[in-house]
Amino acid sequence: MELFINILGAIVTFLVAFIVGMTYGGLNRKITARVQNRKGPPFYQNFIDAFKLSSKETAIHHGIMHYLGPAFLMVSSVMTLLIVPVFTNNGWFPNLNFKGDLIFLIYIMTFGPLGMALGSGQTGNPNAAIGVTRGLSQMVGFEIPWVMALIALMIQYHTTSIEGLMEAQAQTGTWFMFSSPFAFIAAILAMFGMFRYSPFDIVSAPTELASGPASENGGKYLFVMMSSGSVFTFAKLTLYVDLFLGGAANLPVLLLKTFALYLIPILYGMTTPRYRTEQAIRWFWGWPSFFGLLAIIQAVIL
Amino acid sequence: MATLYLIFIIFLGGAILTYYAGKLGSVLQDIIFLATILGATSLFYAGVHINDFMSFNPGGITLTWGINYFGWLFSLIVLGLGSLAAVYSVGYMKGKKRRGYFYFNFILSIMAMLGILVSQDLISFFIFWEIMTWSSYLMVIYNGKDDQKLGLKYFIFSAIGAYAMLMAIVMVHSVTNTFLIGNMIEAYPQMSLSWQIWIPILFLTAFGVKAAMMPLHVWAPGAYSSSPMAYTSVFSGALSKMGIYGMVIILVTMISHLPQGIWFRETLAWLGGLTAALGTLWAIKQDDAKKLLAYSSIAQLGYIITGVAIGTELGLLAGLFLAVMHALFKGTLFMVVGAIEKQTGTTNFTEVTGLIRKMPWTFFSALLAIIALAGIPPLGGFVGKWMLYEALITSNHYLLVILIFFASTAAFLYCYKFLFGFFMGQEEKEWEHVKEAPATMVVPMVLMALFMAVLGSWPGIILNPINNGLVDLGFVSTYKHLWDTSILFNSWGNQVVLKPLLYSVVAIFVFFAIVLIWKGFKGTRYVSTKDISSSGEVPGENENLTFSLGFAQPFLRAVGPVMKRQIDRYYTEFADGLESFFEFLRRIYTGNGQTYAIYVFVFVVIVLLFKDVLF
Amino acid sequence: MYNDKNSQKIVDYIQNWTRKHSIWVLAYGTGCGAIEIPPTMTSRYDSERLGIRGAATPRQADVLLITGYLTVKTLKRVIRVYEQMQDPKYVIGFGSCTINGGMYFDSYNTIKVLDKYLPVDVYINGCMPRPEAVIQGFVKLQKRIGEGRATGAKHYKENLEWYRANQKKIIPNWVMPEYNW
Amino acid sequence: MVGTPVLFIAIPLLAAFLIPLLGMIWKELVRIVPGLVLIYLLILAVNLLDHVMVHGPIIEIIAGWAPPIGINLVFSAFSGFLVTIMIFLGLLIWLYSYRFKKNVGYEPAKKYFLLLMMLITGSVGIVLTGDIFNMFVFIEITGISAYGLTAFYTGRDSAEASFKYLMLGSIASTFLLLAIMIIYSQLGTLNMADIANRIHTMNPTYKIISLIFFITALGIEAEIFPLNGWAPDAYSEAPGPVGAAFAGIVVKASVYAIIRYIFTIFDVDGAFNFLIIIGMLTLIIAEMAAIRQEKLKRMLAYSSIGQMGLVLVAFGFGTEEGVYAALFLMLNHAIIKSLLFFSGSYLVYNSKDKLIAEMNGLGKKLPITSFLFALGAFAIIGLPPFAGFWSKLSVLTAAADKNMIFIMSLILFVSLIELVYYLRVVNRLYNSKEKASSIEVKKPTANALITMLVLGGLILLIGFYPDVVTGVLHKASAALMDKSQYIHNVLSINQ
Amino acid sequence: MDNALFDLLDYAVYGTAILVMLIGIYGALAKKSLLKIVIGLSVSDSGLNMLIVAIGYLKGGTAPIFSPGYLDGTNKLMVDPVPQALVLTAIVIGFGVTAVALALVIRLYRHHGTLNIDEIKNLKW
Repeated sequence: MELFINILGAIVTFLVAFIVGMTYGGLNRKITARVQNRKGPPFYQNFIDAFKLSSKETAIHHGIMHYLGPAFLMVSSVMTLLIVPVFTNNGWFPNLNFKGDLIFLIYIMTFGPLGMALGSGQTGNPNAAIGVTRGLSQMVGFEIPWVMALIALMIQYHTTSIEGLMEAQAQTGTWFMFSSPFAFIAAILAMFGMFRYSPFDIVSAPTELASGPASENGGKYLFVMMSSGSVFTFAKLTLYVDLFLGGAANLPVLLLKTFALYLIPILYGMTTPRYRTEQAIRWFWGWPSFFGLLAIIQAVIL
Repeated sequence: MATLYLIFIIFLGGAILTYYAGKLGSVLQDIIFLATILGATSLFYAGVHINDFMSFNPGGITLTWGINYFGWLFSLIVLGLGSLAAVYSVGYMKGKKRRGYFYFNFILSIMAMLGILVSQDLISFFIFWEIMTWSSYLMVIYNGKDDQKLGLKYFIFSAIGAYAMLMAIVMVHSVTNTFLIGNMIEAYPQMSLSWQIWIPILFLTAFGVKAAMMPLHVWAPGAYSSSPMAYTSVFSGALSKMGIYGMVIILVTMISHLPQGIWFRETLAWLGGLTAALGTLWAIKQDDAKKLLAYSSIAQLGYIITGVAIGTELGLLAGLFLAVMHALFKGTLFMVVGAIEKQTGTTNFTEVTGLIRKMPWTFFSALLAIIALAGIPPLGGFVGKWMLYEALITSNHYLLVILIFFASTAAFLYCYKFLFGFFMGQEEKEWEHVKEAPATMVVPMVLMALFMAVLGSWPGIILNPINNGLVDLGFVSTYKHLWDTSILFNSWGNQVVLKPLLYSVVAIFVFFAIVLIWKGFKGTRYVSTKDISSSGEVPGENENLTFSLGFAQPFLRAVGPVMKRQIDRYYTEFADGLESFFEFLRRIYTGNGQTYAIYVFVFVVIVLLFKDVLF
Repeated sequence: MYNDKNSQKIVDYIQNWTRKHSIWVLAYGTGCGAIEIPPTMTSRYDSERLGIRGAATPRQADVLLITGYLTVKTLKRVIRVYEQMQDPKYVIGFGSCTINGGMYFDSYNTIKVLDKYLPVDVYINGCMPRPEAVIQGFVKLQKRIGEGRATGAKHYKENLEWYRANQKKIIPNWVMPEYNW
Repeated sequence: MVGTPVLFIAIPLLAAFLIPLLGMIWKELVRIVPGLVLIYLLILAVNLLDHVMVHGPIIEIIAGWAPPIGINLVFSAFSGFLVTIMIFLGLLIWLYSYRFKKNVGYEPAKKYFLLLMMLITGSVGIVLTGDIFNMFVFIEITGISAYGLTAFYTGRDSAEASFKYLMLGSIASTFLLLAIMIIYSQLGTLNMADIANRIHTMNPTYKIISLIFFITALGIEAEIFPLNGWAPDAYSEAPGPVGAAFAGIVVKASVYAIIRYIFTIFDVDGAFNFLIIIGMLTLIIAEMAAIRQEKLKRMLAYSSIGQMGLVLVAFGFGTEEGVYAALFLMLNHAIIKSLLFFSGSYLVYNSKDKLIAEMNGLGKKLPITSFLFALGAFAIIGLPPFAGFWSKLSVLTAAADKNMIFIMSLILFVSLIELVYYLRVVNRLYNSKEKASSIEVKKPTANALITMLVLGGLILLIGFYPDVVTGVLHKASAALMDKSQYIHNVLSINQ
Repeated sequence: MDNALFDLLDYAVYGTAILVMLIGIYGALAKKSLLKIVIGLSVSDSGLNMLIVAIGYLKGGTAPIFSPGYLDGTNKLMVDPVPQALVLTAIVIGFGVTAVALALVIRLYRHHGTLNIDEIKNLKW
């Protein structure tokens, strides 16, 4: 029975994540438009796009991996979502709660892109493979500061689980954002790469690579990919909130905090032109990693 | 314990019989070969009792044979992988030349590895070590084409290691007057400081060569890629583990009795980390699957070395679990490459592409193996990686863990390259005729792949023997608190529950797969890989659209400075320098008899002048 | 219930509504008219407010925009791209050249009437049409989609042989996969 | 007892001079008689050795004069062991060279076997004798027959090699005679045991000078580094089996002489360290030179020199383990290097200009020979489970017991060099990138093949079951180490 | 005869012997002709033999056979017979070696057409 409730809760969480993620996506477009001094699409534009895509006919496939590629992607984002505690007290939207472990999290986050990469690989479109290698390369870049930040937290509080960190955060009473500022900075900078917004969006460069890994995916495939992206966005933001901003007790607080975090990569991206892959990698291994190092030093000293 | 003798006799006799059976018929040869390996394997597991030792004295040296739990653990790798690879080789070697030679060396290698595991004294350890070395060397020169430098390099490095080990062995002997490993470990803390430093270094050289540790790894890519793939799966999967085995039973055990050993362990762990990082980077650069896997092996062994070297409970568990996993997935991957090589005749990514629909089972095993290699849940590789990270973090190796993390993230690049290069991409007309490999080759691969999947959720199957082995070596009484059959803990008490993870991953995957197939798989139509959106252009039949050259170029550009120089070149330059020095030196022999006579008188005069010093 | 006529109507309505408000245009500049697309898309005229945005590949796109004259060489690619797009899909003929050849009416290597080769849903007149006109065209298309009258693709499928015959007349070396979805 | 030690000298000498006469009766006798003689001697040697192992050394007096005055032969476990090896090797060389090619002329065979028997006589005499001047005579006998054998082929290079050998040999004899005379003028005796007994009364300066002269003289024969200019040439230009004879018989006798002087006769402690120094020098320089050789036989020659250096080093440890190791090395060297020379001869015979570079793919044409060469190469490198491993192990153990870590590492480094050049050859043999060769393959004859197989079998036997020799080796080394027993045994022979 | 002179003569014998040896060695080491080298070796051999005999010489001794002086008791001193015996052997050996050497020289000359040892260097390194 408990399991059933948990599964139900997971599904609800998924739906919320989907909706929130989609809305954030739409808001992103809207804000971008406002920054560029235009009206922009309505904030629900992403929903329209998603439904349109799902209603579009999908008449072809390039083989089984191509067919299932988006499912791999979805596994990754939903698993991430399930591991990240959405609310501090788990009263609402309980998820399956695997005692979310950070190392596991890092790895499950890469599961999807790799599965997707296989799918796009099977299409035989060279652009897709190029995009994938760019994405993977960039991942090597941003994972370093990201892991540094996480490790700094882990060694400071002697736990590798998200819940453990949240408890530690609750006990100290200070958000890690303030008690471990360097880790926070490193993690935020890594987040730029994770979201693949503007300076780091060479992976799916539309005109150069014809949107890269997604280039052969339309219709349903793209719909699943899009929803996966939305869920993933929400999961990642929640993770950041849990880790650095003291978690959230209820939905409004959660939305507030996540949106505040979400603004950072968006606003940075709007003002920064695209990096080449190696530039992006070097960027991540520069200041972000330096902050990560500072974070570790701080954690060791404390 | 006479069973052990019997096993070795079966191996030796089987090797010779197999060699000569080739004249009677290839089927008979296959049967004898399989019977030897499988028979000895089953005899080993049926008839050999653990912790039952026997001694004998050839040449006045006491040799002790017997197997303990730790050896038994590695015997799983050696014999398990060996048996599967043997079945595989029957398919692989069909229609190839020099089968007798191959089988002979194959059996001898397996025998030597088993011998290493059963020897409880350093001399028989060394003897089997060397048998292993030269039998694998003979395998490396199996092709006999352009490979001579590779084989030579392998042998020279092995010899450097072996001689270092021999030196350490006799040094130990001069102190303890026995060759028993146990006595050596007991005597080690009482030795003088310089010996305490030198002996581990010498042993490390030996094991480091076999385990392809960083400055000593340069033989590995060539040797792995030039021996027949059926053997390379054993070579990389099991034979390199002997280095790890030696490290654990000798180095780690020895050092753990000594407080100053921390320095050594740190050095070793860092060497492991560097090996992992550099191995990964070079693997990304390779265009040949064999080379890629060879470098990947180096990198993976780096993780294992790191895990073993940090020497904490979790670290040892992680290292050894990774060792087992590496045997499984690298064995599988080399078999995959072998199957592809057999079916297509090449292993170059730039040549062969789009095999997924032609060799689905091979692809399936390659996929699982790659997932395990990359350490992605829910397969077994993740368990090892997780334990390694946790071990590193909980034992305060903060920078090392980042290095390791970098390596394993970058590993995704070559993992993807491997799968993409062979199975994805354009399905060229050139490879239209390619068919799935024969059953004897596919079955071992798929079996191993499935076993990896099982280990991902029930790692206790392997962790239990590891635990027994470590207890046997005299480490802390039990590690049971670190894992349950499918739950892992770190020493801070955090845990990962594997089974529900598997279930939920499968459930989510199935759900979305159904969503995708909702209107029916039939509703969609397969289109060939020529039918892609390439700016409206219709790719011609012979137009190669596959992206395979300069695969991860941006990444390689980013890490360019690190890869500017190969360690290989330093060795080559050193060797060239030595040779030219030798060339200079041999001109002492001028060829003029008179000069030689003058040498005699010069010698006499010098000795007479210095006679007070000399005598 | 799925096959119920009324519910089907509702579904159709919703689908048409979403399609109408989410038009992904394949950025495929065939002729000089492509220069008018950037102002249409960017701040000044901001077509995104109508849900119109670019799509990188034919697999994702809804609308094929033929921007101006079409040379014979380009026609082949355009046909290929069109056939790779997934249903529902629409074609907009952009500028006079697509209607009757425009200033290239007597050119030896451009096609004159686009409709003979691809089913055009909406023509936009002008040489060049200003962005306002372009947006007007899109709005027109949206309207037709909403009404369910933008059935060019269906027409193309039904009269494939006629279109093929026309296309083959122009394109001498016809090597293309068959169009069969 | 089937005979006395003097037969070891008398019979082959007799046979040597009878060979031309017998050849007049039946030409084939020239080939057969040496074999019979050697078989008999081998039986005798094994029997005597067996006896000696149990009952202690046999001292035989020649011509009825008691030891301090007359000449005596000593067949102890040590010398007996060496004699047995030499005779055994001689037998194998005989078997191998019975017919090297299908048709060998009568004249060359006659000369060859005559000289070979002389060589064996001289070498055995060196080992057996208990008199230093007598040893000089035997050294000269060995020398002259060795010059002859070196110049056996009629080409110009063999004459050159032989001349170099001769030149250094006569310098050696000069020094040897000088050293003998210094001893004699000081002590008035030529008997080894007597000298050993009274050496402490000698003036140290004279003692050391004579020791140096001895070492120089014998060092020339034993291929010690600066004195071994002749060796590579002689090895490479002499017939293959003669190379084996040099490596297995002549040099062993010379090393024996050095060891006898240093261990038994002189009481100079520094001599041991000196042995280590010159041994290491020889080892290192020879192996370094070997790695750059283009010709197989020359490479083997340098390798032999190096091995002898290693033997000297092992002796230089001065401990019983050291002697044991050295004897083991000598035994292995005799077996393995002979195998290498034997099989190498056929490889050289089948390749152009004797170059290693021309040996590509011979493994296919001469499968057994190549396999045996590879076996020998693996064995001499010291790979287990072949014979060479045990001796290398014992050398290293002895070094470690003396705490000579630096020496050990040098030995191992040199072994690495050795490994490299042997493997280069093996790699070439099994390199299938052979050139289109229509040359007829010259297969080994049956007797040669048998010889090589016997040696290969021995390598494997000792490798797998070293107990066959270790007992003898221990006894022999104990016999060498026990100096006072030697003196006592010899001097008390007629009391 | 004067005793001092006799001593001088004694040394002179040693000196001469050593001088002859050195001359021989010089010849063997410095001369380029093969023949001269062989001659040098022989000469040094002779010097050595002289030296050995000189060592065995006893002042005022007679020949080491039952010579008249010894038998009638006028001269009980007899030179040491052993060195002389040894020298006889050494001379024989030296003769043999020289013979072989000359034979080789002939062969070398036949093949190389020269006796210069610097030019006979086919085997080297």
